Amino acid sequence: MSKDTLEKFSQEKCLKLFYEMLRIRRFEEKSAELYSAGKIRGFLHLYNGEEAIAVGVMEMLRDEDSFIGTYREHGHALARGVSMKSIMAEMYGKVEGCSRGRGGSMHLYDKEKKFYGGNAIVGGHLPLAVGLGLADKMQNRDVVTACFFGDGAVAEGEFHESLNLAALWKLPVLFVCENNFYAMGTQISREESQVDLCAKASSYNVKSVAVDGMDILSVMEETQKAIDYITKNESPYFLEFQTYRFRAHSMFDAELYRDKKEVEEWKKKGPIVRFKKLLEEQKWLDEAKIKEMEKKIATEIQASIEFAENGHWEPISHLTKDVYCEEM
Amino acid sequence: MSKDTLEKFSQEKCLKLFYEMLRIRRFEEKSAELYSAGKIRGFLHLYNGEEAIAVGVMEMLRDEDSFIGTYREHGHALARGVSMKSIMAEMYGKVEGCSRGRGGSMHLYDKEKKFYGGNAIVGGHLPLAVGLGLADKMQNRDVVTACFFGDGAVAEGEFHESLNLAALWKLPVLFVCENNFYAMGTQISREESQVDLCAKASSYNVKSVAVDGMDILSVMEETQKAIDYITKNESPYFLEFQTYRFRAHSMFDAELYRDKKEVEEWKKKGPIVRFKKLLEEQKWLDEAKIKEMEKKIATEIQASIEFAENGHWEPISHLTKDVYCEEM
Amino acid sequence: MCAKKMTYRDALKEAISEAMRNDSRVFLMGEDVARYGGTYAVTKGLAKEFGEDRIRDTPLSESAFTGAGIGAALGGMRPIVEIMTVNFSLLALDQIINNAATIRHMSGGQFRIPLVIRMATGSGKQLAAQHSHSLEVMYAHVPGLKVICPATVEDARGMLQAALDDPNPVIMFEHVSLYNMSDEIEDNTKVDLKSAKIRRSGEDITLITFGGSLHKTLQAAEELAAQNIDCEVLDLRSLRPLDHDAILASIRKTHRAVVIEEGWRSFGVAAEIMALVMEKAFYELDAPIARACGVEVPIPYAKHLEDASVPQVPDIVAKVQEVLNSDV
Amino acid sequence: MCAKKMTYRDALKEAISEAMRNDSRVFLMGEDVARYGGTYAVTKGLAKEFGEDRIRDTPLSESAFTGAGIGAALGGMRPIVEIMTVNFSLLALDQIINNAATIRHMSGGQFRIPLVIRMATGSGKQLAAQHSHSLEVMYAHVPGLKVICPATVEDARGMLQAALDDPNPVIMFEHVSLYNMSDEIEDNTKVDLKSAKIRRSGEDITLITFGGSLHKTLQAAEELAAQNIDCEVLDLRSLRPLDHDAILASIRKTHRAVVIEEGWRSFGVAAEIMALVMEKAFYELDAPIARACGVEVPIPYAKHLEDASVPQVPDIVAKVQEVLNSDV
Ligand SMILES: Cc1ncc(C[n+]2csc(CCOP(=O)(O)OP(=O)(O)O)c2C)c(N)n1
Ligand SMILES: Cc1ncc(C[n+]2csc(CCOP(=O)(O)OP(=O)(O)O)c2C)c(N)n1
Ligand SMILES: [Mg+2]
Ligand SMILES: [Mg+2]
Repeated sequence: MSKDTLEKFSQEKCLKLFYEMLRIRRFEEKSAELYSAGKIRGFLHLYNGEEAIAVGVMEMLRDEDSFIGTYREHGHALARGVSMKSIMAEMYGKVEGCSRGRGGSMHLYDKEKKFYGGNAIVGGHLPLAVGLGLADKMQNRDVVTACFFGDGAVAEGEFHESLNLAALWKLPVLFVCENNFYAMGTQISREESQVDLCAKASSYNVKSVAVDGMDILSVMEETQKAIDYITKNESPYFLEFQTYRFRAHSMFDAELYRDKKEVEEWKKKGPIVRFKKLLEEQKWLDEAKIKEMEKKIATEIQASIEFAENGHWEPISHLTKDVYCEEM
Repeated sequence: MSKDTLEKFSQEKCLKLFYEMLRIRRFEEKSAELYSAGKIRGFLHLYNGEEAIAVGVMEMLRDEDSFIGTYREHGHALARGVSMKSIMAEMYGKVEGCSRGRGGSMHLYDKEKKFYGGNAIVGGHLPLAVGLGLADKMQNRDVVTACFFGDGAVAEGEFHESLNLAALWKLPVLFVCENNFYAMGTQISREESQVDLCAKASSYNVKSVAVDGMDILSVMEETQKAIDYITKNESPYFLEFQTYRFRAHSMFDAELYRDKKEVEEWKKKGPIVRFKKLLEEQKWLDEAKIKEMEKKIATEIQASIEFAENGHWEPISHLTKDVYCEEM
Repeated sequence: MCAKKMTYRDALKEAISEAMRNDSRVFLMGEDVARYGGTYAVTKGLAKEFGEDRIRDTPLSESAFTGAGIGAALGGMRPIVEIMTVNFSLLALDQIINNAATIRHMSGGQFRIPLVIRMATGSGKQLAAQHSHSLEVMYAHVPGLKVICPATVEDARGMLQAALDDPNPVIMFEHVSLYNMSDEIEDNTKVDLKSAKIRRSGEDITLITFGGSLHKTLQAAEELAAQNIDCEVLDLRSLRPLDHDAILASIRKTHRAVVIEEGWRSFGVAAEIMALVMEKAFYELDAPIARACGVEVPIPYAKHLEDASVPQVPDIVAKVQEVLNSDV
Repeated sequence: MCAKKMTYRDALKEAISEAMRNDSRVFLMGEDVARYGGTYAVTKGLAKEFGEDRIRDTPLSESAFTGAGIGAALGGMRPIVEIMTVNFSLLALDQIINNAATIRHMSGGQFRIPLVIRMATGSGKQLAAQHSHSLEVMYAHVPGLKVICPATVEDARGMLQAALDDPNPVIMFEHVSLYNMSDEIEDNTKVDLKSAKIRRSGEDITLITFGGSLHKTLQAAEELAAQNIDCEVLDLRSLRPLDHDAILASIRKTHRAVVIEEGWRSFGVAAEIMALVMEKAFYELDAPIARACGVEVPIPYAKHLEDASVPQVPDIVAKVQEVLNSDV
């Protein structure tokens, strides 16, 4: 993370990026609280520590680009501009939620934003991304589909099949691996015989690069390169963002498998503290500005909670609505 | 295929190898005839052209080693010493068959010979090989499991998952890819974004080497190296044998997808003609010896047919026997 | 209207090519559908007319290409995915159940998945246990899918047309024994995806069946007619939705029934029909409904054992006689 | 004999550790079973006693590690494979159906596969459509497998013990609502894998159920007792084999029944029970058997919708009343 790169972006843009990361962080913290309070239920997977990836990638994607992700997708939805209210309402299970309360935290969707969902079968959405890319290619649309997934997904057969298909058919898919070095309690070296994930992607002849996922400027730069490459070469691209999840895997995880010290070390390298430091050195950011941001975020979060609290339960008589699509 | 290598082996051994390849070839030719005559039914996948692999690998495997293969496995069974009679009877569907007539051509099994079957789900037996290796490792047995599969299987998710598991757990599995450049009608370049299959295997940190699978001496040499490596390093190994199938994929295949010329070119490089030439140059083999071999083979095949013809149909009352195992 | 004679295979081909001519969003993918001409030759010649982009050969990766079909449908295409046989479709079942069947409902109705997945099913070709099963019931169990089993040439075309017009994922089963069957059919016949059809009207007993068993059932009905037993034969055509009205109407007329299917007996299709009638027309029954189903065994290779594994004409005749004799 | 109180979770753990102490061939593998302590904490602490070789964390690759379990069983081990939930088991279904269930029969009885596959099933934790389903019936349909659903603490231990003593592949379903349930159980209780059990004796009607629904059913029976309706509650325990005798004996006693299950209604477990009774005890029925099953919908996240998706106590009570009122 260097000043040189920083200077490629305006102060305004940088503050916006910082704001977006902070906004996700605070949203996640509040979600954890609401989980403890019993307002949010089911599985809740928080994004703390990984904010630079969603914010950085979304910043570079164009409105016409599609994306799809995992159950750890609040950050992506927020960064893309899915309304916080509809996300919160979704986690409350209200009909005003972005999936009408049927999906919950793991299954946010937003067709308008071209968000094809939070998916909760690890690896299961990679073939969908391939299909979205295929549809774009066959319809001659200049669209990239970004597909987010974790290091754990790389071990699944669907990773293998999907990368091969995307490369073979030269599809405009951006594979974004959020490598936080753990799949639940399994450290990557106990999950992968080859921990260099780019070497894996290369074995399909997919261009790939490993990036410091804690550095939002690198995330953006490399994402831009990837999108340019995809567009120019009509080929997929694999980005490995190295990052870390600061919190437990889900709200059920006692974190027996890793050292508190390891977590603390990573926190020092967190995307928000590092970017904050850089912006402060640049004199683009100060405590007053942060305070103002915090206030704005708190207000937005509060409004989203009120929206969710005031939301409605879908009538039980609608339970089987939309199992099928009635008209073409 | 060089004289130097040849000299590492005795004349006797070389004649035996030649004999084994010829035996498989003649057996396959007869099987095709019997298929046309309606004696053999279902799917029949012939091994013509690929004989050097089964014969060479089996020559190096020790009695205690296990193996498992695909539906194209007559050659492996014969080379391992599964009785030709029981194979023929199996293809006739008789109870004297090596699978009691329940498996047919695609599902030869022989527990005595540690043959865990012909499997007809492409890629589906790779996890079984991993498990066999795991059992050997956990029971401290000095055993290698050889797993034969085609280039087509490499695209399946189970290839990916199995290679990763075998490498991660350091299991004594010899992955033998019989790359005949086609999966049914699909040429490898239309199946794999990366056609260098060793590059794929390497991406799991599995040691791998590509070998001329039409050269039985190379097959043996490389197999021996692989077994030594597996035993010494307690690690899997990947052998890619490049070969060609001289006949159609199965008896239903009209071969619309490849040129007759291509087939003819490969036939010139066939494992039997080439080895014959070398042995003749060495003066180890002549027409008289070949004639003698042919006669012996013809006699054995004829005996196997008689055995099969005289075999019995399993009584229908036994149909559901062995769906479950009754005692421990 | 004008009638023409064609095979089941050609009826499918006609539906596909017509749809492809009329709608550029329709395309077909699967293993060996283009250059090889299709395992069961349904797509033979189509690549020539439509190109290899729209008749698209896939690698052996059932999960990814089925998932890509789902993704392409999400992306606005109207894909037809061909999976060689239902046995291999197990590799794609995660995609079909966890994605195709759920995404619409789980997203609160935002997305539609207009996808047709075709696969061969059933026994009769001595292909043994990994190629011969009838797993239709597994799909019929899943809300979010439509499941159809055309048993006639007219339905092969008409139901595939209707499936291509449907905005939901439709799983279509083609019994391997039907492809060569030929019949004269009218132009412009319309079929829906929910109506069962009476194939033979009768007074004494209703024979309920679908797919490959229809023709054996009709033959049994002929034989029974010679014994003065007047059978009504009801072809279910669609398993999901199941045409309750047609089943109940026929039961109210004949008061007796036998259900015939190739699938394994326990927890099979027949059980649902019997349960339905018990719930809705219990007091209409003059005798308990009987079922003639597949024997609970992995289907063996040997012809006599394979034949004994699934209901044949004499089994159906015997079941009918049994039911008629059990009358109170 | 001495009794002790323990949870369902600990009962499973006891069966596992006992078997591992007594038999060095027993080992357990699955995702996050060792370091994380098991998703549902069943294996917590076991790695400490038995080491990470025998309590073996696997990568995310359901197909390969399940297949490796089958292979290890072929190789003489007695593996326990833990798949986190039945929803993910679809990724391993090819291995289970095409290999585990067929190899013994297809090889003419040469091999045995003493394998236990454990998985969580069911809803109630607001985990939405990709984590909440009950797909037991898909497994129950398959010959070659045994399928068990222990519903009590005693059965958790006893049936797992029996499964570990069985030479066949056994699929064991653990309903997520049961893990925390605790009960006093005797030492040395023996359970087999084929007998259903009467959990409450009664005269008026039989409630047939299994797994997580047992406790709701017992509660409904209590409520009905207050209305002077005397229910017999039959816990199936095993779905394959299904205890025909126990079902029929109870029907012959009460002449009425309701079947309760969480799985989707059509083509579910209940249908088979109804079909069986129709075949074997039709004339014993005083009223049609009714079923209280899961609604045909991908299970939604919101609590009220999730609850409405599966039968609850009032639904069971209502069904019983309905059946009793429908008496002729
Ligand atoms: C097919 C499948 N297997 C197992 C699980 C349970 N599970 C949920 S998340 C997870 C770990 C995934 O790790 P990774 O892909 O690295 O993503 P992260 O959670 O670290 O973001 C597991 C094992 C699942 N949801 N799907
Ligand atoms: C999972 C699965 N998909 C498809 C098939 C149909 N099929 C049988 S063999 C084959 C080609 C396999 O090619 P390869 O692995 O190269 O082996 P080869 O036949 O060339 O020896 C296909 C597609 C199958 N048996 N299993
Ligand atoms: Mg991770
Ligand atoms: Mg091949």
